[in-house]
Amino acid sequence: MTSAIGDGPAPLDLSGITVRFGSFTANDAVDFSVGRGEIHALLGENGAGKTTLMRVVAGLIIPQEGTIRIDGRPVRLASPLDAAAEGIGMVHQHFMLISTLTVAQNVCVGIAKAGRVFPDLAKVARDLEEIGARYGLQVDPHALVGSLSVASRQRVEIVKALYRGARILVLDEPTAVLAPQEVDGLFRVLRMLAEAGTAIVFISHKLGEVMALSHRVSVLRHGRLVATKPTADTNPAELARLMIGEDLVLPTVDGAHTPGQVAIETRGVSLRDELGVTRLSDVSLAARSGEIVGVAGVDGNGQQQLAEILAGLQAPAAGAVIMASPSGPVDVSRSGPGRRIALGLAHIPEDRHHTALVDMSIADNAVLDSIDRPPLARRGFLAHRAIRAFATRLIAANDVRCTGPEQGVMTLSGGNQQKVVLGRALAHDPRVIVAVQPTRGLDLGATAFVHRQLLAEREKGAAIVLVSTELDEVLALSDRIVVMFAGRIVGAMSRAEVTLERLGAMMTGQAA
Amino acid sequence: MSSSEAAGPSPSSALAGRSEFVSSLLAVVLALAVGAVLILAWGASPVTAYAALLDGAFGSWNSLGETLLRAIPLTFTGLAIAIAFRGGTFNLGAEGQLFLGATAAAWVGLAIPTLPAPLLIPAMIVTAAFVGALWSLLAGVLKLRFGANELITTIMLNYIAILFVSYLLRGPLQEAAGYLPQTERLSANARFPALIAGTRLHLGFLLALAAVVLAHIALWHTSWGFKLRVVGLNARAALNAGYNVRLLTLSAFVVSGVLAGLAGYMEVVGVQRRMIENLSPGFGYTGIIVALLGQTSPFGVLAAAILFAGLQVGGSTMQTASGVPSTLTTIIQGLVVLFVIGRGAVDLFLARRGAK
Amino acid sequence: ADALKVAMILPGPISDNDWNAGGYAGLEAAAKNLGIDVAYTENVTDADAERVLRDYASRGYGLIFAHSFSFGDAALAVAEDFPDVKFMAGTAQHLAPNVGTYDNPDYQGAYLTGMLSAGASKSGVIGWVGGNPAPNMLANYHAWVAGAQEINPKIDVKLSWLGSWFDPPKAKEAAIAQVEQGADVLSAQSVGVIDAAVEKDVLVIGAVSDQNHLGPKVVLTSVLWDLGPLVTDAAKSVQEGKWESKAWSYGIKEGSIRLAPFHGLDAKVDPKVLTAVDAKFQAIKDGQFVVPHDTSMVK
Amino acid sequence: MDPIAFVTDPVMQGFLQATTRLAIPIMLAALGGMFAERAGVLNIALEGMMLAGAFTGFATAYASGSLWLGVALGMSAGAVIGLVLAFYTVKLTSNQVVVGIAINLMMIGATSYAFRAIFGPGTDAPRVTPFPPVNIPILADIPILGPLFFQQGVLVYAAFVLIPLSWIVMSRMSAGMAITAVGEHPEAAETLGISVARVRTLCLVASGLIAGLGGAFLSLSATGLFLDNMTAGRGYIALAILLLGRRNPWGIAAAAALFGGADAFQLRGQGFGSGIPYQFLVMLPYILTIVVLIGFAGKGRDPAALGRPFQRNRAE
Ligand SMILES: Nc1ncnc2c1ncn2[C@@H]1O[C@H](COP(=O)(O)OP(=O)(O)OP(=O)(O)O)[C@@H](O)[C@H]1O
Ligand SMILES: Nc1ncnc2c1ncn2[C@@H]1O[C@H](COP(=O)(O)OP(=O)(O)OP(=O)(O)O)[C@@H](O)[C@H]1O
Ligand SMILES: [Mg+2]
Ligand SMILES: [Mg+2]
Repeated sequence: MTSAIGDGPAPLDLSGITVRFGSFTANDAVDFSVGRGEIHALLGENGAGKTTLMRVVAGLIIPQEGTIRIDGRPVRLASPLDAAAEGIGMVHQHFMLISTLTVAQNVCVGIAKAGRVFPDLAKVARDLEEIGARYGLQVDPHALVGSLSVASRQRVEIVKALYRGARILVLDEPTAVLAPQEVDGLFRVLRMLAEAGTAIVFISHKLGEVMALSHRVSVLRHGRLVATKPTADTNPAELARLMIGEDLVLPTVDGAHTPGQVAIETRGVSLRDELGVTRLSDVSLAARSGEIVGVAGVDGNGQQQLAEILAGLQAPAAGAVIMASPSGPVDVSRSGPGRRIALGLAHIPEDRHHTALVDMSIADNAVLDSIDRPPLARRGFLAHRAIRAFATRLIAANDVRCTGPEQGVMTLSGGNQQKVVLGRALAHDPRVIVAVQPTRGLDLGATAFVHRQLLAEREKGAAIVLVSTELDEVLALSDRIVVMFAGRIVGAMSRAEVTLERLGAMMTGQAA
Repeated sequence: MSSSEAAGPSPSSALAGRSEFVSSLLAVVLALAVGAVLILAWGASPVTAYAALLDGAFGSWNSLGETLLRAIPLTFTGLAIAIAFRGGTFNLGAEGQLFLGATAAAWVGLAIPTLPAPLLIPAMIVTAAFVGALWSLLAGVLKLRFGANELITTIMLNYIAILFVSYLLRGPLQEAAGYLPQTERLSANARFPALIAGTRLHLGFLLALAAVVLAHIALWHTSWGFKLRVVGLNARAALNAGYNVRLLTLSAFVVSGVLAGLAGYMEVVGVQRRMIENLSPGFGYTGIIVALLGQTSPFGVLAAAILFAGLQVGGSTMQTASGVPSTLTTIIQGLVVLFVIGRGAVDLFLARRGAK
Repeated sequence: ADALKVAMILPGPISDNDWNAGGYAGLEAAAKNLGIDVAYTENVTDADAERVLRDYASRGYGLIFAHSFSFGDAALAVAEDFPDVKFMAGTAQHLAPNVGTYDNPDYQGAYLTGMLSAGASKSGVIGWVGGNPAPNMLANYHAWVAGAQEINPKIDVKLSWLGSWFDPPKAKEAAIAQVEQGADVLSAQSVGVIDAAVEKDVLVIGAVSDQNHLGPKVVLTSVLWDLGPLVTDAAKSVQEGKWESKAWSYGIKEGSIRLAPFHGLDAKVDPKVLTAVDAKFQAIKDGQFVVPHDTSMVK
Repeated sequence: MDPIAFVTDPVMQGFLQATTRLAIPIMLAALGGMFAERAGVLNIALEGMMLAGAFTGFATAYASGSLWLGVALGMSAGAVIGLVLAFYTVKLTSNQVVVGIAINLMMIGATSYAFRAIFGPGTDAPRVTPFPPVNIPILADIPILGPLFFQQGVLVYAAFVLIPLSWIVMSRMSAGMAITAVGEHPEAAETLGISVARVRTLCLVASGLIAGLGGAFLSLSATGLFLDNMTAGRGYIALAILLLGRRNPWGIAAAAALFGGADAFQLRGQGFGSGIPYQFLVMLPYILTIVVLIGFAGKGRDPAALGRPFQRNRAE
């Protein structure tokens, strides 16, 4: 495949890039280049420095050392405008779109291409349609971005980069939010772009994708470049070893399935959002003690809402949520998280910063949902020593890398933050666990830890609802799998019945 | 997300810093330096003026008494706003709550004037607290039930409360002589005894100190305070942790209203001895600054209240002694706050120098 | 003893063209007349009054004016602790051995301008705009109405309160509203009213100082208030040890209240009314007529 | 007098005119606030900006004899406050509410101090002749609309022009898109090549210019004089108007008209001798604001980054 790479100086060539945040070195003398028409994959654990390196390319970070060459010319990229002028476009890990503007406005804001003062949006729309036709990237230029699906937003991001004249396209974990078919669609687009001469940097944690798509692959570890190889000359095992420096086996569920009583269930639950859009309709789902029910689906098909209804963050418009209790099943539809926690529910939310963590110390976060329980508090007064002891145990049990329980939780890395959330959720022997994207963005080591913990809880008899858009994760851990599409459960199958094709078809609404 | 949430009660970032005390002191010094330039521009001597200011604020038992007297309502309103802030709400309504609480207290004091002090005083305190809380709760209910931003409603409710009090003082509650917009004078058993003989400082100061200690304990040593702070920092995480967020938010409004109502009570029994139309020269608004300067921590509030009281009390002495308009102290108060917040500029400057 | 020093504390800014300006002018006049040291503090809130009074008393000021109806309690309280200092409390109700009271008897002048207003009004509607219903404001209003009714018993009087002392844009709007409701002569008790009269071309009565320069074609006259004689006399009596606690009322009789010149606008008033006003002025001066003093709230 | 007076009830006509006059300063301040909030900065300092505009405008006009120079410098004074606010909220990322309140406190003192320093502690307040009402030919004679819109001082016309102008800026121009981007998603704006700091600073300057105009309106058009604290809380009311108008120029104009109308109505209501204590009439606009806020709340949406300081992610 390397034949696709063009001749002449590389469109993008980085040498000796060093970025330091205070005393921490995020990129340490990294050399990296992409050829014309080349797809170059960038791999690395969480925090390895991939995003940082690409932010340098996008003009968002000025490195302390190193040279950037575009087509062989040394350049200084002091701002995103400089980068855009050099033909660099970036699709960020978190989308950089303004949801209250239309697609056309989003692509032309900040640049003068459609008019410096009064942008000609009709002309922008025509240009977008042309780009869409050429690469199969159809988007409605007049749609508000806020009303688009995740996959469409990603198309908008790519179209935006192309509209702004990108010859060098950087995509940071673009597949994390896509269904298999959508991933295929994206790959088609990327291959087409590469054939047209675009230089592409592709960041992913998924080795399969890297193997399938890229011409070359580079691996970063702790900010250093550890290898750059033609993809054809390597294999997933070697790449994994390069990334984490050791062989790693992800745990999977044993398959011996002895479920107990139903611990939590929804009956005919539906929900509308504040705009009146139906997000869930007639969802019935039950999880029994000792089983993991995987909820698969493309992001935005109601899994998030279902999880919030299970956790009590939202009340259903219709239907009921039932939890088991020592005195028989109770309807908890109208009660909030407090009552459910009392009945043994633990929630590992998708967005830990917004839903799980508070800008306080690790200790405070560790006791967040149990602060009223003795010995943490007595007669309404806090027992600081008990809280500290509890937190110290949690830190030890979950291998949270920190300076101590007094450290601010927001200064931890994402993986360690997730360990605090997980440790807290599992600390009180939950009978029901609702885990949403528990490993999103985590590296292989941290992912393995989380998976082991969930499996251990299953052994102890917890009923686990695992919502994930990572099919590998759902497949590895679930006793049963349900698939959601457009707010409905469109299919349910046991471990044995699953095939990737069937799953993919259900996730895109093509079959039931 | 409501804008007030966005405005981010993030006390740590608002005025954070390690050597807070030292740099706050520096900010005061800087503000005074700018004030000195303005005094010179006026044609007076900064030395004389500031000597008078210091003397007027802390120079004698009487000055000290006056400063601490002034600090009483500022401490209560400062605490009121600090607690609301900790709970994630911006209570700009302390002024109106103060007026209503004060009026209610005066009404009780006048309705049952013969009740012995040990019964009458608590009855007045409870009424002031209750009415202040009710008015504050109204803003809370408007927020939770209708999503009406409390930053706006509390300001509107201030106007309404103060006009309503004006009506009462010219109508049903007016003194029998029917002459001035004020109530009858309170009987002696409704008042507070003096704390330092020969000064106006009264028992209320001890109650203010008690309120500071109680607020500190409540915020940092009770599970209510813990949860309140969690709600203030991240309401969604609080909800997810099983807290009754609505109730906690309402409790922040209530406690805030109680404290603001007490501020009004203190002025009625300790200073005016009756309810008057212009009871407060903006204690509710100054309380906002006191709360934030005190980093929304109770002891910080106390220190900021005393600082501001000293500036205000000393400021008028400065005018009487040197002719410099006391509005200069308003400028200095504003500058103190701006310089305290502006400490970040120094760090920024040093960081840039260091990077070169 | 040392030379007498006189101080005054005022509730608002001395630039208000009104009550506070009048007090300040009186103080300055006394300073000039007697060559004594004076000092003042403006914008004193009720919460601060007692402290500022105490401050002056402890600084050796022998005579202190508490220039607000709402400073009465404060003056009484401080006076208890400083028996040798004399206090003058503006429109206070209660006196003490060292606390006297004084007022602005501009209601006496208001009676006269009420007569003039009714005499100059063609529509039979006149308007009065004030900040808040303080006692002196009410006295002024009632006397003005009484004077107007003496000329025209059927006179229709519009009254507006602003709910605040200093909000000129709003005062102007209130006055304009009255003009639109038919008023063609206004009494300006708040800054901004005269501007409305200029804009709407209706007559207006000024207050405290001659405000004709603010609207040469519309300010018919102003009720002048000169606190100078009172402050001077009070200070002199303290110097001479003859000061007594009483209600010091310096009105028309004492030359403290007068009407400003008409600046030629008297042509707009019925000559018979002008004569009647002159006669009334004389009668008040001679003590033959006592202007009713009514501070009740207007229903 | 006006020939239309015979066909249109003059009281009604006066009410409409007064509505406009009372609404304008608040509307201008709210319009200024709009630019700040749409860019994600909560501008509590509107009151201080207005006060600066009122004072500087007056002092300049008095000294120079030119009302227009007064307006220009009054607006500039507001802009300077906008810069101070920008320094704190953009550069130092301080809490936006705290800085705003501190600025307001300081401006009350500073304008009153400067007034005394410049004009002395005299008793006769200095004055200037304010902008007179100018009737727009033909248009002024239209019933209802004439008095409402076309028989006003020039600054009123300036305010009228600012509404469609602001609307065009926000919805048709690239500047408006950039402001929206910065207020909704500053990180994204930064990747698009928009400097969040520059946009926010410029918006705060614009905010100050317009709020300063609102202040200058009070001293140079509404009255022709300056008094301590003469804005009397209008900057805070503007915050409410801004919210009621959903941060949209037309909405702001409508909300300000509603408030001005309520105020004009209560001032007239007193004249009718209704027997209602005047305090309750004076309350009317505030009560109305709350009632409307309740009716509207939840339907409007705040800019996602409102009140959130933005720190550029740069390696030092
Ligand atoms: N602004 C910053 N200030 C300080 N440290 C930072 C900053 N941005 C990133 N880092 C640190 O730099 C390291 C590299 O971060 P980067 O985002 O490049 O990782 P990544 O390889 O993209 O990880 P992931 O796979 O989780 O996206 C991280 O450890 C992070 O702690
Ligand atoms: N602005 C910052 N200042 C200081 N440290 C930062 C900053 N931003 C990030 N970090 C550091 O970055 C680390 C977290 O990095 P990062 O957010 O890339 O983690 P992550 O694993 O990618 O998590 P996520 O899944 O949330 O993206 C922490 O160690 C934190 O200390
Ligand atoms: Mg990354
Ligand atoms: Mg990451």
